[in-house]
Amino acid sequence: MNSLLSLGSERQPTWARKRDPRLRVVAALWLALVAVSLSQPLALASLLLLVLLLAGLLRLPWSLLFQRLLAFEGFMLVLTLMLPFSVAGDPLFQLAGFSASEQGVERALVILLRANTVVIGMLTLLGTLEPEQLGHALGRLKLPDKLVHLFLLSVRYLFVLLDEYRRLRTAMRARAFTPRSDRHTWRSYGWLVGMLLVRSMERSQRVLAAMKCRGFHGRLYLLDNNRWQLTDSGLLLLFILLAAGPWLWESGMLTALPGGAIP
Amino acid sequence: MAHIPDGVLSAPVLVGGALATALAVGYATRKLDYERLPQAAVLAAAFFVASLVTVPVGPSSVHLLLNGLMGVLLGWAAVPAVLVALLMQAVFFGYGGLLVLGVNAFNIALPALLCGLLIAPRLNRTQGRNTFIWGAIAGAAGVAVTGLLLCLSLLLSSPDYLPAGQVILFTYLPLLLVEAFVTGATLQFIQRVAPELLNRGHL
Amino acid sequence: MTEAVTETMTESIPLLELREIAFQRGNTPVFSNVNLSLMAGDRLALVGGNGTGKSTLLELIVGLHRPSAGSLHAFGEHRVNEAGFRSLRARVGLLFQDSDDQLFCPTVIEDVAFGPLNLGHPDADARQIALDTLASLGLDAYAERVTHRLSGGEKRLVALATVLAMSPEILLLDEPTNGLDQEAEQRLIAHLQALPQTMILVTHDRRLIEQLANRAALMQEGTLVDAVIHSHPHQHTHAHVHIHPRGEHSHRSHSDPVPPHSDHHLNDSEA
Amino acid sequence: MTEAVTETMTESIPLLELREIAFQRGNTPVFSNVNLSLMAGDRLALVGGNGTGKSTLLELIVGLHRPSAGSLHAFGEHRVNEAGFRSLRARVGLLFQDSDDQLFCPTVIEDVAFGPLNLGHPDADARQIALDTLASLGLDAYAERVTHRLSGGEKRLVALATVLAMSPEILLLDEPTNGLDQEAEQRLIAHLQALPQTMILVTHDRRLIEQLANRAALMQEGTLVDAVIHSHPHQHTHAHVHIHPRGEHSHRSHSDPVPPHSDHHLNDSEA
Repeated sequence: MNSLLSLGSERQPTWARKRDPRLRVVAALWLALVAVSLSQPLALASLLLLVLLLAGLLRLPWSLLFQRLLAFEGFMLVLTLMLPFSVAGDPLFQLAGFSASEQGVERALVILLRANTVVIGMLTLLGTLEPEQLGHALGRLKLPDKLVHLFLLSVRYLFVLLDEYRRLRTAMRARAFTPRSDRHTWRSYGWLVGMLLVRSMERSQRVLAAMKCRGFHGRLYLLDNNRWQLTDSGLLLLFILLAAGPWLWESGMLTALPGGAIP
Repeated sequence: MAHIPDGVLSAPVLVGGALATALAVGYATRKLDYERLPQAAVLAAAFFVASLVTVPVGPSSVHLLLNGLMGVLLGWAAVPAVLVALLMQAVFFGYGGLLVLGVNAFNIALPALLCGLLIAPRLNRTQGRNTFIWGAIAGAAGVAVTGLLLCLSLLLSSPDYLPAGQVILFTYLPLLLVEAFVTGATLQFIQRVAPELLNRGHL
Repeated sequence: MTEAVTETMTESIPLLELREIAFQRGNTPVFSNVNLSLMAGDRLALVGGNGTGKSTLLELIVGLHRPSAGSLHAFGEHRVNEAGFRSLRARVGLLFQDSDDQLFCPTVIEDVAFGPLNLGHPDADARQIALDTLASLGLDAYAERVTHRLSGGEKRLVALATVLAMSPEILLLDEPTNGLDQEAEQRLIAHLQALPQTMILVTHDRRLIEQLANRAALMQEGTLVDAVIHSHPHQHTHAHVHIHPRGEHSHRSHSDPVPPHSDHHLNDSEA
Repeated sequence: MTEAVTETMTESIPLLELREIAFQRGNTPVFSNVNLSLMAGDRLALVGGNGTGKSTLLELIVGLHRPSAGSLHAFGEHRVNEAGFRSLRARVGLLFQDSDDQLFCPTVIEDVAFGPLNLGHPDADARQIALDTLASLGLDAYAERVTHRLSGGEKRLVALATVLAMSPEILLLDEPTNGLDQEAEQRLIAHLQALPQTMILVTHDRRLIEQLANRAALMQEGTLVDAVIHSHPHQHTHAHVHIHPRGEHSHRSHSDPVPPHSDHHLNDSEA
């Protein structure tokens, strides 16, 4: 059940687990920035390769990754399938009377590569964290305090509510409930959601009472063991440089360096 | 289908969405005091769980969005709650992306907020069938406005997305139907079981 | 010493038959080699320590989990897949340990009608079935009550009604008296005694077994052992706590053959 | 017959005193005319049926509800408003029935340090207090664990640690052993026995009362009745169920003074 969220933090090598989670947040943001600013398929492909290598290094469970990607590719398919036909340019092939352009195919390919690079990178770097670690990292990165605690409290009760939801669903199944495309099903789901919300509201009142019992007076705290170490700085620098490689190459700076001649 | 991945939208749209969301979240969190934090957090978690429900409709099935319901119950607090839920969905499920988080949050939170400001006050005074109807309107409006905003984000980025946007908007129709029905039933449930939940002058 | 071994022995085929059933959660084996034949009229008490998988076995019988080995036959049919279990669930009713897991509708009548609606009864019929079921449990007055606001004891009875409304032939009861006070417990037991259904009850409540069961099985060391149930008066010695209002205790003598236990509100079932 | 009535009688003023307290939920009266004096060293068992308002009374003592009548004095001061109760909450620790309500922080150490931080301890001190408290309960290894991954028994002990970290003088325990398996229950009881605090415990668990309480009060018919608790070995006669694997029963004789109860897995503690 817990694997619903975290993508196997236990499987990671020790050196990776010991890193400050802030490292991953910053790395993921950098990766997304680079990916979005690239526009050549080859440069993007090399960035994607780097991300896949990283996923292997962090022992991301491939089956889980593919499961996650499946849900994501539906949207990508709708988005990119049309592009070859809606982007004007040199005709490449014809389909049912519509002509696909070379530029359109390239745009679709670029978007597919970008989106997959960011998503796989995000799942690799952040999805393998415990949600609590991510919350701590966001707090240490000076995100607004209330937002960070809202995130942490949500994560905390997510698991409690998920259990409640699963038990209710099991009981519905035991009473011969089979979801269909009809009013009875939809109304039952509406009530199920309503019951979850009513119980959640009552729980939140008990949580607030528990907070007050322990002297709560409008402040929440973060206590974590995260220490930014030299290794973190080193790894971050390495990752920034590696990820910047495809971008430097695309903008022509990489070839410019050794030869000194700008084409 | 409400989550746009990274790499699709243009830079101005990304920056615009991020700015709008940051402003709205900033205002909403200032309104939300620490005493209300557990309530907003637990409800955000409940919405996250509810969004895992797969509802059959015709030959396929949809995941609930529930932003209309969220707005009605949480008001302004729905804005940070949506952001938190989207962050969890992005990082752990791979829905959407990182840089695009602001746009996605805006597309889902704005309709929630509209429902909270325009429909919630009416629900205070309704009963029975009318609660269902107003709930259904909130559910449908949440989905419809999100769909339109999503298409707008695509079109503002590039006019080439027009056909894709039309297809996506079309896939929103079954969700809109189910969401209206489910939200209506949920609000009717709450109105009968815990009406004090609808009386949210405090949020 | 009067020892009455109660065993139901009929020649007919069993309603339910588990053969060499095994189950594991993840990689942890919960139980294995479980064999069980349930005959019509059986009221089987399923006992055993915490965490031995008794509740899991009930859930497995209605197909909420799949066994890792073995076969399950019910009403003469081998049940393997979701379709097979779906038709089975209409005939085997499971009462959950926590009624809050089972009840999710706004009012009692809607909760009780949920099962019949799932079985395909039209709205009006389902409503009538629900009303009749409530009446049979003396809950007529509860039909329009908001389920969520009922007390623990009332919720348990309503949960029983939701199961009975589906006219099951077998009832699976998971700790039915758990969390109930003495009064609510006695009321529930009285209703259960009056029911004609074949039953499996998972419980630690000695009084419930005494008053309801006619067979027993013991979950022990990862498997189900057939057991004998016999009820007889006997004497034993143990440290015991009495709580009663101050001043009352002096009026009673503990040399009475049966000391007044009922006044301390700490009977076994509540503990 | 050995009857040892255990009562603590000290001349000092009570730590906690409720005078003619009444409470109503909406328009429904829950209890009234509740009088209670808690002296240092008392371990009061609060018993009574479901829904009689025992938990509510605990919540009222720490000011989570306000009484509709009567007065509450604690540590020599009359407590009326939020300010009064806020200072009281630092000295009276309430252990909630559901540990998930009480543990709202991401990690164990943050949860245990939350109270000390609110009492104004700097981060490092609060962390040290939390670590010491965890160590005193044998939970050293849990400090950096993520709360939601703990088992039910672990959560209950951590919840106890969060309360103890504030060094309360009185502990209010709401069904502390509820939902725990036997092993976790024994572990919790052992820790509670070792604590010096004055306690009020709401429970149905006979073993907990036997091993912990030295006073009792009974919530009955809408008010609190002072009660006497006495523990003594005694004999009584009642119908009894034995369950043991088939074939074994013939080897034993029930004329033994103490029949082999342990084999039937139906001892009182589990019930």
